[in-house]
Amino acid sequence: MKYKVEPLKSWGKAKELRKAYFDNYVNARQSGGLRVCGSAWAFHALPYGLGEDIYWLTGEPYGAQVAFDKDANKQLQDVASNKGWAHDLCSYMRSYWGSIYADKWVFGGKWPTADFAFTNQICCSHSKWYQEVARSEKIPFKAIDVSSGAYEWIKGVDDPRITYIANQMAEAIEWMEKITGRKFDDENFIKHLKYEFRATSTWAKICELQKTIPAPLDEKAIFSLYSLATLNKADKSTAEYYDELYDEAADRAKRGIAAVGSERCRLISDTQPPWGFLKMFRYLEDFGAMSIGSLYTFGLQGIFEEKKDGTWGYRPTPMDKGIEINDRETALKLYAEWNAAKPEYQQFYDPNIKTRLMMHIIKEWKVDGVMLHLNRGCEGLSLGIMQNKDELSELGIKVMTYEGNMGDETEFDEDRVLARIDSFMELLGLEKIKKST
Amino acid sequence: MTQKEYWRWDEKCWKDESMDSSDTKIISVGIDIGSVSSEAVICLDGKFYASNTVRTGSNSPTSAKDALKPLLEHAEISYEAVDFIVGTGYGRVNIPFQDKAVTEIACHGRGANYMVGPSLRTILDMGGQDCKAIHIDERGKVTNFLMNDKCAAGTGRGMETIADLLKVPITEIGDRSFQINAPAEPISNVCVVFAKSEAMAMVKSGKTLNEVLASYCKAMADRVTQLLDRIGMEKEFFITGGISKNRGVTERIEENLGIKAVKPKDERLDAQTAGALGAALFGFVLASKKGSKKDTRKGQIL
Amino acid sequence: MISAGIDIGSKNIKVIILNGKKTIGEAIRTSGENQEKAVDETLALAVKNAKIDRSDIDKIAATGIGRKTFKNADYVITDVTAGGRGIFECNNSVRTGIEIGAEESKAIRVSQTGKVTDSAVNEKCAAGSGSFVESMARALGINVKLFAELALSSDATIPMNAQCAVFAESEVVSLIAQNTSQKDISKAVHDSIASRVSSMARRVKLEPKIAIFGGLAYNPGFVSAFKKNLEIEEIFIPEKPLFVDALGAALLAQEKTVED
Amino acid sequence: MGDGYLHGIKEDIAGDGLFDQFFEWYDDRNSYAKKWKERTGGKVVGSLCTYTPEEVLTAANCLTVRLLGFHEPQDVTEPYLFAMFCPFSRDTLAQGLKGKLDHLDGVVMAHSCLHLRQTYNVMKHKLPVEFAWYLPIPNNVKDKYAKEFMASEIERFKESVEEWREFKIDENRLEDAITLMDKNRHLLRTVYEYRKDDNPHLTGMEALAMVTASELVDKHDANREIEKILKYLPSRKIKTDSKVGSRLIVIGSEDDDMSFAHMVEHEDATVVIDEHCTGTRWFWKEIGPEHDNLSQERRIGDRYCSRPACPTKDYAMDDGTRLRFLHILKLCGDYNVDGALLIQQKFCDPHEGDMVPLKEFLSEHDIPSLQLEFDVTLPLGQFKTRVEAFLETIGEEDLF
Ligand SMILES: Nc1ncnc2c1ncn2[C@@H]1O[C@H](COP(=O)(O)OP(=O)(O)O)[C@@H](O)[C@H]1O
Ligand SMILES: Nc1ncnc2c1ncn2[C@@H]1O[C@H](COP(=O)(O)OP(=O)(O)O)[C@@H](O)[C@H]1O
Ligand code: SF4
Ligand code: SF4
Ligand code: SF4
Repeated sequence: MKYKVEPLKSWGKAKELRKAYFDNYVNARQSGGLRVCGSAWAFHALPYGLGEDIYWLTGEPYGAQVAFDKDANKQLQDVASNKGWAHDLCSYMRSYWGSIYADKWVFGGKWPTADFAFTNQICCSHSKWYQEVARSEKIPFKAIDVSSGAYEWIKGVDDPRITYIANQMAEAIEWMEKITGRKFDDENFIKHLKYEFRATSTWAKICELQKTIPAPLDEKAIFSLYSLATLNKADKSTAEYYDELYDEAADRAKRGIAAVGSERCRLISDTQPPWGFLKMFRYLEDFGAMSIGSLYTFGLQGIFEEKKDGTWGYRPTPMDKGIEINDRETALKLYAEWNAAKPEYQQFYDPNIKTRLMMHIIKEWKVDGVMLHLNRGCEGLSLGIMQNKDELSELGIKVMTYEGNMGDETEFDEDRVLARIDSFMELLGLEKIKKST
Repeated sequence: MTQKEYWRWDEKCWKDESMDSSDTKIISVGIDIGSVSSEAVICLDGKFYASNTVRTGSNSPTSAKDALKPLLEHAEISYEAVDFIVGTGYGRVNIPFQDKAVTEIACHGRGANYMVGPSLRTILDMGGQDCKAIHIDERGKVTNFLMNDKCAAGTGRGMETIADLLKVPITEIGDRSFQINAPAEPISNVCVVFAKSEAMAMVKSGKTLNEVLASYCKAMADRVTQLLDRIGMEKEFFITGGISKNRGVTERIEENLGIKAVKPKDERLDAQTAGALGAALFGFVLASKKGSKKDTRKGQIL
Repeated sequence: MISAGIDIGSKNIKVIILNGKKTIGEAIRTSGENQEKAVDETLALAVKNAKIDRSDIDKIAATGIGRKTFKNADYVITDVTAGGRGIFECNNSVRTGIEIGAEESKAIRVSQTGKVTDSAVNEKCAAGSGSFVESMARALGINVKLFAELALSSDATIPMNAQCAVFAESEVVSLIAQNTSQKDISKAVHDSIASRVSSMARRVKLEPKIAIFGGLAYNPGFVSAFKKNLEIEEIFIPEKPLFVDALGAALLAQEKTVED
Repeated sequence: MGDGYLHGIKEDIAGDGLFDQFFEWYDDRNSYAKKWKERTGGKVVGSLCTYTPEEVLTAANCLTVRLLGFHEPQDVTEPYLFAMFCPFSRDTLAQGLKGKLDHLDGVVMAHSCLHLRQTYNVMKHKLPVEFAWYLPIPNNVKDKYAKEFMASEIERFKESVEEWREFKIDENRLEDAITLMDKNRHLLRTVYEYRKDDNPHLTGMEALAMVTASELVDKHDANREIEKILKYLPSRKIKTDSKVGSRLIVIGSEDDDMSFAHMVEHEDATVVIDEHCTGTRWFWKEIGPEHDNLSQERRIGDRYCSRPACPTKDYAMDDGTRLRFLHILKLCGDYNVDGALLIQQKFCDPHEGDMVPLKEFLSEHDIPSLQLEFDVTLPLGQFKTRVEAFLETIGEEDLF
């Protein structure tokens, strides 16, 4: 082995936290708490105005959990098809609906219905998703429209595009009060908003540590770690966990501890991986190649900014900048603006922006090649991906594409993808490392 | 080339010897030009009398003639004596000597209703190039239907390709697919063409031919079951079309659904001819309503 | 150095034996049911043609879809890399190589130095490969070779709607029913497959010079339809289009040995 | 010599020639646009989606043309849009990539769905256009803040158009444009009123040609032509009364496929009303005169937010009702519809996302429906069987 490796100490805790999110959701009502469901991109902090006892179920990580269980995956996808839903719809969404129709919680037991659905919408599927959830579970539903343009087109916190989002949130507050009969407490909301700022900024900081050679984390691990923010980025435990993880990763970086001991070629991926086939990432390691992350895992929840010196890095939170947040209006504006900067939102508007962001990672994180997943399961994140491929190749970057689906294994052809990887490795001039000694 | 054609099935004329055409008021004919097979049925006063099945040739008019002419001879009925001809199947518009064209969906509905009785509600028609799930009412009128999509996986043609590939006569596939030791995993490739290579790979990896056949039948049954799942099952169901003769598929569908398909009341009736039968029955009704015997047919059978 | 390249395709197995850059033996055989045996036999045949002993071969590289089934290879190389290397050897001004085999088609972009820089393969649907032509010919009941040539004498443009290889067959049947001539049908089939292939190939940015190899390079109907589709006059076809991958593999076997 | 969008189908449909001009415009859309440019010195702007506020462009002396597909297999979009994007968005992009849209000076994406957005993104970078604008449109047009936001976006759009055209769009010009567009909407609506009659006076295909052509040509030209046909319509009959057969509504995503319309109406059936975007969704509802001191931008925005919404923009109200469905139900009643054809572009997520509840809704209200999935080209044979069988289920009592 080229580099020293050590297991990640905080790994076990991440697993526990992940399990706890799902368990707490199921048990929410035992203590009179509220179950809220919505997208991983939703404004998680907002419902906390209703109290501390808010338990989120976010659809995408749930869909990914289903994808890990091949039998359940097939069963639930089929149930959704039998209802008449088209096969090409977002596969997470189909698994989620399938779970409702089949009354099956993928971890065992019956499906836990939510008290209300609160999501945001940037992809065509977000609102359709929870509209159907609301129809089947007979619960109230609200979506916040966030597709008001790329961040660089927005002129500050007072741009009408930000006001629009903030206004909808203000409206959603009244709506939540009405449907739950609870009073909205700004202070509690702001407390959780700060957790969210902190968690999403720290996550970006953690990703920055991946610039180190050898990388302290690899993408396989990152998949599990970033998911905490997708589950609930406004929870105290997420913010605290990311602080702890940052310290550990920083320490590993300093001491030269690698995630993959044989690291000699650094790749990045793109979009959600085919969850049922994460072993393809392990396959890379046979060649000494590893994926250090992706714009997707970095920027789905991490908030970054393009710095004055032309580099790209974590965005300091409003608190870091000394901005006081004491009232609802300020909070909502900051909240809307912070989210508008989300890297994963930008690709919805222009593939050029995505290519530019990817180039930051490629250069500053010293990346040798890019694997683009033509993900049939998610039309949102595969938007513009072919253009990215073009633009990246034009810039002299080595790119491979492969077809698959994040949440429907029938659309993944393992042999063909491994063959694609083989020829990509040949292109990168890598051969399998013979397991000597 | 004298290569054996493994997809061949029996092409034969059949008639109900217990019936007599001499004092019939209305003789109606149904012709079903499918993508793979063409059938003709003669009804005497709305009763099934005789049928014939042939392979569909390169064009519809010829196929229609090939199906009907020998049948008329076999049944000893002259073409002029026929009161009404209804065409159906995908070649229905190109039958020159028909009085009316009706879709195969309606005809299979009506034909199945005749074969099974008024309690039948759900039909699965598995033919050469598509597969349909059909709901009917007590008269055999279609109330709802669903067709599979533009991919050939799960059709009779797909099965023929496999028969050819493995050199197993299509009529034996059903039986042989049960002569296995371990339960079959369905073939995973949906594409017929790629399923072929998967089947080859299975053979190469040491599976027996029967096991490969079982896998293919299972895959087809699974796909078809989905169609039924989607439209919903009402009461008993009946399978029509050529694949109804392939127990490798039909019994696996039954297994998937947990219920048995019903059989025709008269076991001599062939479910592959359900479409042509339905057409002939419609012909009977239309002829009775029309009253006069003179028809307006565009063509002659020659 | 003497090296052998073995290309284990879904339909055919091809072997080339090189002494340096000189081809001293070659052989082709259908894969059949017992692939392993077929590979051994093809190799033996090539060895015989080369008038050498099997033990004279220094290195063997396997490629093609069945490359992993051959246990005695010194190197296992994907058909993308082998194809790229092979076509570059045939003509070093080629920048895009398009290989259409029985069940797969792929496009390979090659740099000025002969390195593969990008590639694309067809989707999981058979409508863009050699077997498509074969089944169409079968539907018409004429042999593939004749079918392919027929296209050249037609200037009709009948769009084929069905993209599925199997349904296209029924479409052909109905074209026959409409008394469409065989040559027009052939043209329609080849136009449709050319369109499929070029759609796939465009993913790698088609840069001249473009080469076609693999089984379909023998199909003049396809080649002509493909040229027309891309609006190019000239397309390079190597002398032995079926052996390009095997050639590339044999060359890479030598080059890799030197590297090691 | 035309651009060929009709694929020669016109010979098949020759009637009294009343709608010929629309068919011609449909067929020769690109030549028309080029001539329009020469004639007026204006600019031509391609519009993706029906939410583009054409008023602004009209006031800026631009011809807005709806970008549509050609309905023929193509092989040029693969490098940009991979297989799971809807065939309509691919077919439309192919037009651009094949150089058929080189006369466009600008292209506007009024945000509806991701698929079309991707088409826009490619066009923006690959077509020789001077002007490209992504116009955010509220995702839920019934949201409390939608109209305000829409107005602010129209204002921003107007400013950018002004900057491009290098002149100010004054209030009078914009008001004229509003009046012109409204007149077109009003005229189309008037024609549609006739379709309620037992003999609907025009076929579905003619209506499709008329509306689509209105999306492609100068509204002055369109209006003149519609006024002309309105003189003849009251006494016009299509088919014989008995051949009108089943009265159908076509519901769904983008659909300007003439061969489909032709095939359906060839049977004993007539399309009498539609709910799609080369039909009512585009022209239903006028802006109307000034009122309540609202800004022009606000009035325009209000119209786009309150017209019948596309599934991308229509979500359940707090009580669960779907306004889109209620609107469809009303159309079915007003036009005395026997059955519904639900057409949907393959992979079209927004429409697929409405299909299941819509089918349930229709069946609760005893409206039989048939769902058909469109691809760039239609498997007409298969569709024919399905449509005929559907018609047999809603009619053909004769057979029993
Ligand atoms: N005796 C048989 N045993 C097994 N399979 C059969 C038999 N006869 C026909 N088939 C199957 O039925 C298919 C033809 O079905 P059919 O309903 O006649 O087609 P269509 O009406 O669409 O032409 C054939 O492709 C074959 O797979
Ligand atoms: N002489 C020929 N004329 C026309 N087509 C040919 C000829 N030889 C081979 N082909 C076509 O090439 C295909 C086989 O190509 P090949 O490259 O050997 O496939 P693979 O490498 O996948 O085994 C066949 O499907 C056939 O259509
Ligand atoms: S399609 Fe993708 S972006 Fe859209 S909801 Fe599904 S996972 Fe999210
Ligand atoms: S996957 Fe195969 S069977 Fe399906 S459409 Fe494609 S060629 Fe036909
Ligand atoms: S058909 Fe559907 S997916 Fe396609 S552009 Fe229209 S709304 Fe979008």
